[in-house]
Amino acid sequence: MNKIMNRPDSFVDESLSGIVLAHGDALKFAQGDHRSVVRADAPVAGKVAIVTGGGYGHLPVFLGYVGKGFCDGVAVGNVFTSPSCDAIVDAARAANGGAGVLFLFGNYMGDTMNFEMAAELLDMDDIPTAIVKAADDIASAPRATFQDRRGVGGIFFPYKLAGAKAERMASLDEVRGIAESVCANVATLGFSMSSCQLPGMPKPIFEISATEMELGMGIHGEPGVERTTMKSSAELAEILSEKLCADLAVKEGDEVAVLVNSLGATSKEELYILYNDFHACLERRQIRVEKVFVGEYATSLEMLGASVSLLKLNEEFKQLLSDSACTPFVRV
Amino acid sequence: MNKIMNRPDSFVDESLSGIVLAHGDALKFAQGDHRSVVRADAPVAGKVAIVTGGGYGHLPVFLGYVGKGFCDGVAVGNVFTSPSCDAIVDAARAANGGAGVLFLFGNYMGDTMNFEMAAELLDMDDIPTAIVKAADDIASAPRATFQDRRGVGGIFFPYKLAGAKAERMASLDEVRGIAESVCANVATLGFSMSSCQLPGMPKPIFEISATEMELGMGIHGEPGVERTTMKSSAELAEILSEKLCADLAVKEGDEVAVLVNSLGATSKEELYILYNDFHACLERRQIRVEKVFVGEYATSLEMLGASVSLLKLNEEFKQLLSDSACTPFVRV
Amino acid sequence: MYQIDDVKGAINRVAQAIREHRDYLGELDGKSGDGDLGLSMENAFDAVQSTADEYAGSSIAELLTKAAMNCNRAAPSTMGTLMSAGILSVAKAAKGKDAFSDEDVVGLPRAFAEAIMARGKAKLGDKTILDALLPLADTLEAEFAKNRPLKEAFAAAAQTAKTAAEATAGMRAAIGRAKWLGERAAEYPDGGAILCAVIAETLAQ
Amino acid sequence: MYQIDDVKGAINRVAQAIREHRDYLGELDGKSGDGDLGLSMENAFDAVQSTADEYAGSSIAELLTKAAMNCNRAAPSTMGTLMSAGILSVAKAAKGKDAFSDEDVVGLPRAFAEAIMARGKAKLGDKTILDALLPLADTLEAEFAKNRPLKEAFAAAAQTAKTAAEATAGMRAAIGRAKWLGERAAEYPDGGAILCAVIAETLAQ
Ligand SMILES: Nc1ncnc2c1ncn2[C@@H]1O[C@H](COP(=O)(O)OP(=O)(O)O)[C@@H](O)[C@H]1O
Ligand SMILES: Nc1ncnc2c1ncn2[C@@H]1O[C@H](COP(=O)(O)OP(=O)(O)O)[C@@H](O)[C@H]1O
Ligand SMILES: [Mg+2]
Ligand SMILES: [Mg+2]
Ligand SMILES: [Mg+2]
Ligand SMILES: [Mg+2]
Repeated sequence: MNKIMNRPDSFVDESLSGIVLAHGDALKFAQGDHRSVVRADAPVAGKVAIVTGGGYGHLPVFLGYVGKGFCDGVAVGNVFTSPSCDAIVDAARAANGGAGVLFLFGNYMGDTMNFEMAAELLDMDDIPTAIVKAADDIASAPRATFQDRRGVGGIFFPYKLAGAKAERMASLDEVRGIAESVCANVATLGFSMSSCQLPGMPKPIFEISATEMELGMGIHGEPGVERTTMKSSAELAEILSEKLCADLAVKEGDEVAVLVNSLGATSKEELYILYNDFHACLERRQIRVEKVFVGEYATSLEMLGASVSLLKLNEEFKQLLSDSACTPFVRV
Repeated sequence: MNKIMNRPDSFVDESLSGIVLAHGDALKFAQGDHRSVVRADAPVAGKVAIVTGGGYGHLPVFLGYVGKGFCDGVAVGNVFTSPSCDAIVDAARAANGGAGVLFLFGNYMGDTMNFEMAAELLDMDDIPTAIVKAADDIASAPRATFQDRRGVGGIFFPYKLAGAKAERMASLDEVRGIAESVCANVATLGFSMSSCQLPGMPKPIFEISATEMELGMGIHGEPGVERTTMKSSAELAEILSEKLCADLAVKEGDEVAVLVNSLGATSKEELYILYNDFHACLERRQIRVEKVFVGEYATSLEMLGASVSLLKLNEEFKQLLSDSACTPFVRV
Repeated sequence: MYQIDDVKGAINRVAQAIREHRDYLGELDGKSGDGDLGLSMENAFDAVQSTADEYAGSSIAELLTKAAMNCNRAAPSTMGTLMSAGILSVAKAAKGKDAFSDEDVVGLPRAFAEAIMARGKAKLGDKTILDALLPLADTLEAEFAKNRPLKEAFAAAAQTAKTAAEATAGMRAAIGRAKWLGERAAEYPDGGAILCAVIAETLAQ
Repeated sequence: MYQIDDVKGAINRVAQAIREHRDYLGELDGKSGDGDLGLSMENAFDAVQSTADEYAGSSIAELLTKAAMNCNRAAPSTMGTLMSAGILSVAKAAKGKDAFSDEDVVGLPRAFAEAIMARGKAKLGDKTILDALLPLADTLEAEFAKNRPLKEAFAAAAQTAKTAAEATAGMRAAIGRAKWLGERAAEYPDGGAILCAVIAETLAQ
């Protein structure tokens, strides 16, 4: 196991301890719960709090999006495992500034059940909550039932835009509305060339040869659309742009934001080669790129691979996108 | 080869094209030279220009440090290969705001020869230059001859502090002075658990088994102090803190800045486990951590591993450290 | 009658069996999901076992309620959360009792399955743990109704669970991570169903 | 006399030999450095060869000056830069001449080595290309002085270069990346020295 760690069963707790030590000016544990982290200035009075959460091993997803202009709190599970209902409740209580809490997380069964249980408990304390689930991976279900999709790297956009909306002191309903409409307009497709290993497990999650790639891979190693021989960047850009544009019905003259994301081990050098080709594909279709994000935005430990997310823009999205936002992990 | 690319021989050029497409608001090619990139607002009149450069494959080193508060221009070589003298000259000409140019780069033979040739050429145009080489890898030479060391991730600190000094409109001599004194007070030690593969080469640079690690590895895969069985994070923190503190003669009551850097594939989750342990080591020695940076600051393509750099602080360093600085890759 | 010490003994045996099958469960889960089923069940039953070890009282219901809470805290994955709901249903069945009768025990798998269905909204045929657990409950109830001794009825039910779990190979998942894969994960049996078979076999011994 | 076409022919043969040894040179460089020696020499000689292919003029000096510039641009690594300095020294030796005489050729390795020393500041025994190139120059000059025909003298010199390059195994590097490794890289021969032997062998044929 080529990981920097001490014991598998303290992997998450020691990592979180390091994060709060390194970024004590920006983050703090909530209510003494070491699986629950909120902005250092939480609760922000009168602001809708956005609380997220999910399994560990995807940094900056989820904890890395806690900060001004993004989320207010996070509940952290074990590696690739949903957080406990307790941790969600603690984060929500500590983040709630009196205007209610939006639970914004990726569409997975374990997370859904725990966030729903937390919402029931908070309801007993008269803390209003709303739930929005990012479901952006086009490899996992067709557009018609997009809400069944698994949530992957495209969650960046609902974080960013709902975060900006909340920062502008909108109501819980308005923030939920933005989050929902962003989720309906984000599509992501990824691919990977290697697996990753859970701390404490003897083998990688799956096997893949050096000449193959998995198209449509999920961020926990869930297999995707197909396994194929390794494609060139230009071929990948062609496939991704084709599928993403079709999914969102993006056409000539439309404006989009693009997120090119490394799954962990793939270098930034390569991401930009992919963006270079992807940009050419959009240009050919006469689609205007308003904003581009390239880097590590949602990872799967040390997996080799990348994903591209597309957000179809409207005027309000553009404005919210341009608001500044900053956490110890991500600044835009 | 599990890389996102088209052809090995266009790896660097396509990647640079993608970077300038994605970040056209912040970066531009210099003088039509596609291996030479400067800030979009270059030249900044009256400001000392800092020009860096080196082999590709280390992002954000070197190109990623071009931006306000860091460097003004960069010359980009092939993967792990120094840039050409031409590219350096082009970057310097485009960045020069009339106050001279500081060449700040890592101590390697190829880079040194090419920056020296460039300085000779610029001298003929009456553009004053100064050279400072980061030489921070304590695995490569003893403190007594620290200027023989290879330059690794600790170059972040001279970039940051000399960059801040230049932004405050100091003279070339003053900026060079800060860069030199920072270089004398930075020490780095790294380790790695896997190799990386140059685009176009059939095999990784070196072989290492899944249970071994290389202590003191350079950022091009140069072997280090010793090959040993994989150590725990706590053991690594102990070794690194011991050696780094000894090298810089950091003692009780001193203040430091810490940089925990991933060599590429190692996850942020793990970096924070290492920081958690490293922090405890410094605390035990009663050394105060003024500022911490954790993430990808100098990489080796998709290598697994990390490095820790320590900067011994004084009052001026602390002030320069707190100035804001921002590039498309790094914001502090 | 089954006393609190029998319940604790059963917990210990199940926890041990899960530790032994950890890597296999992880591997199966990796075929269609994220590979964490083994690890998270280990965490879940470590927590349940510690709860049992530390519990000094005499109420089965109280012990199992605590165990259910600690199970969710230690392993809030899909299966951990469903397992916790199931354990809570057993706790409810124990309410006001000092011990479980044979009749009580026969009713537990059904209660467990219903708790899982209430929380997870899956049904028979979706390729989940239910595809082993519901047949298990059916056999157990049917065999016991034929006046077979509980031990024998349970052994038959465990056998049914095993066969049913293996028969999930070839099914297409209609829920959870495996659903996203459609045909691609069909050839492997469902990890949750196999887990059910492992637990049933352990309890039958 | 060696005309411009002979020079071009030599360039083609060397470029071909380097392509064939690319991976081996990279591997050797990886033992003590960054593994790019093969790739960067391939780039360097691809550039030199294209320069020769495209050059339609008749001046050896002009051809080699262009080749030196393109070599540095294509491969500005340590060896690429030193190689470019070396080629420039050959260009200087050709200045004002239509062709190289045998005497001219005998003097070229020494000039090449001196250009490398001027730029890189290394000396004999530092475990670099010089440890093959200087012995090569010595043998070539000595054998030619004994009135052996150039072809034979060159063959002897290539043999010396090969032996000397292999003998760098066991030496401790005093400069460049390999220096940082001390004892650890000592057992392998120096990639630059082997490169010199490969080039010499190719030219001797
Ligand atoms: N809605 C559901 N109802 C019942 N069982 C389910 C449901 N969804 C998934 N499962 C079961 O859970 C197992 C996976 O559990 P686990 O690995 O904890 O899930 P995850 O990693 O997706 O959170 C599956 O093999 C299946 O048996
Ligand atoms: N100062 C020097 N003078 C002469 N040769 C040198 C010098 N430094 C290194 N070399 C030679 O260069 C070779 C490595 O070349 P190269 O891989 O291009 O270097 P790098 O990757 O360090 O830039 C070494 O094997 C050695 O023969
Ligand atoms: Mg899971
Ligand atoms: Mg090199
Ligand atoms: Mg799972
Ligand atoms: Mg080299």
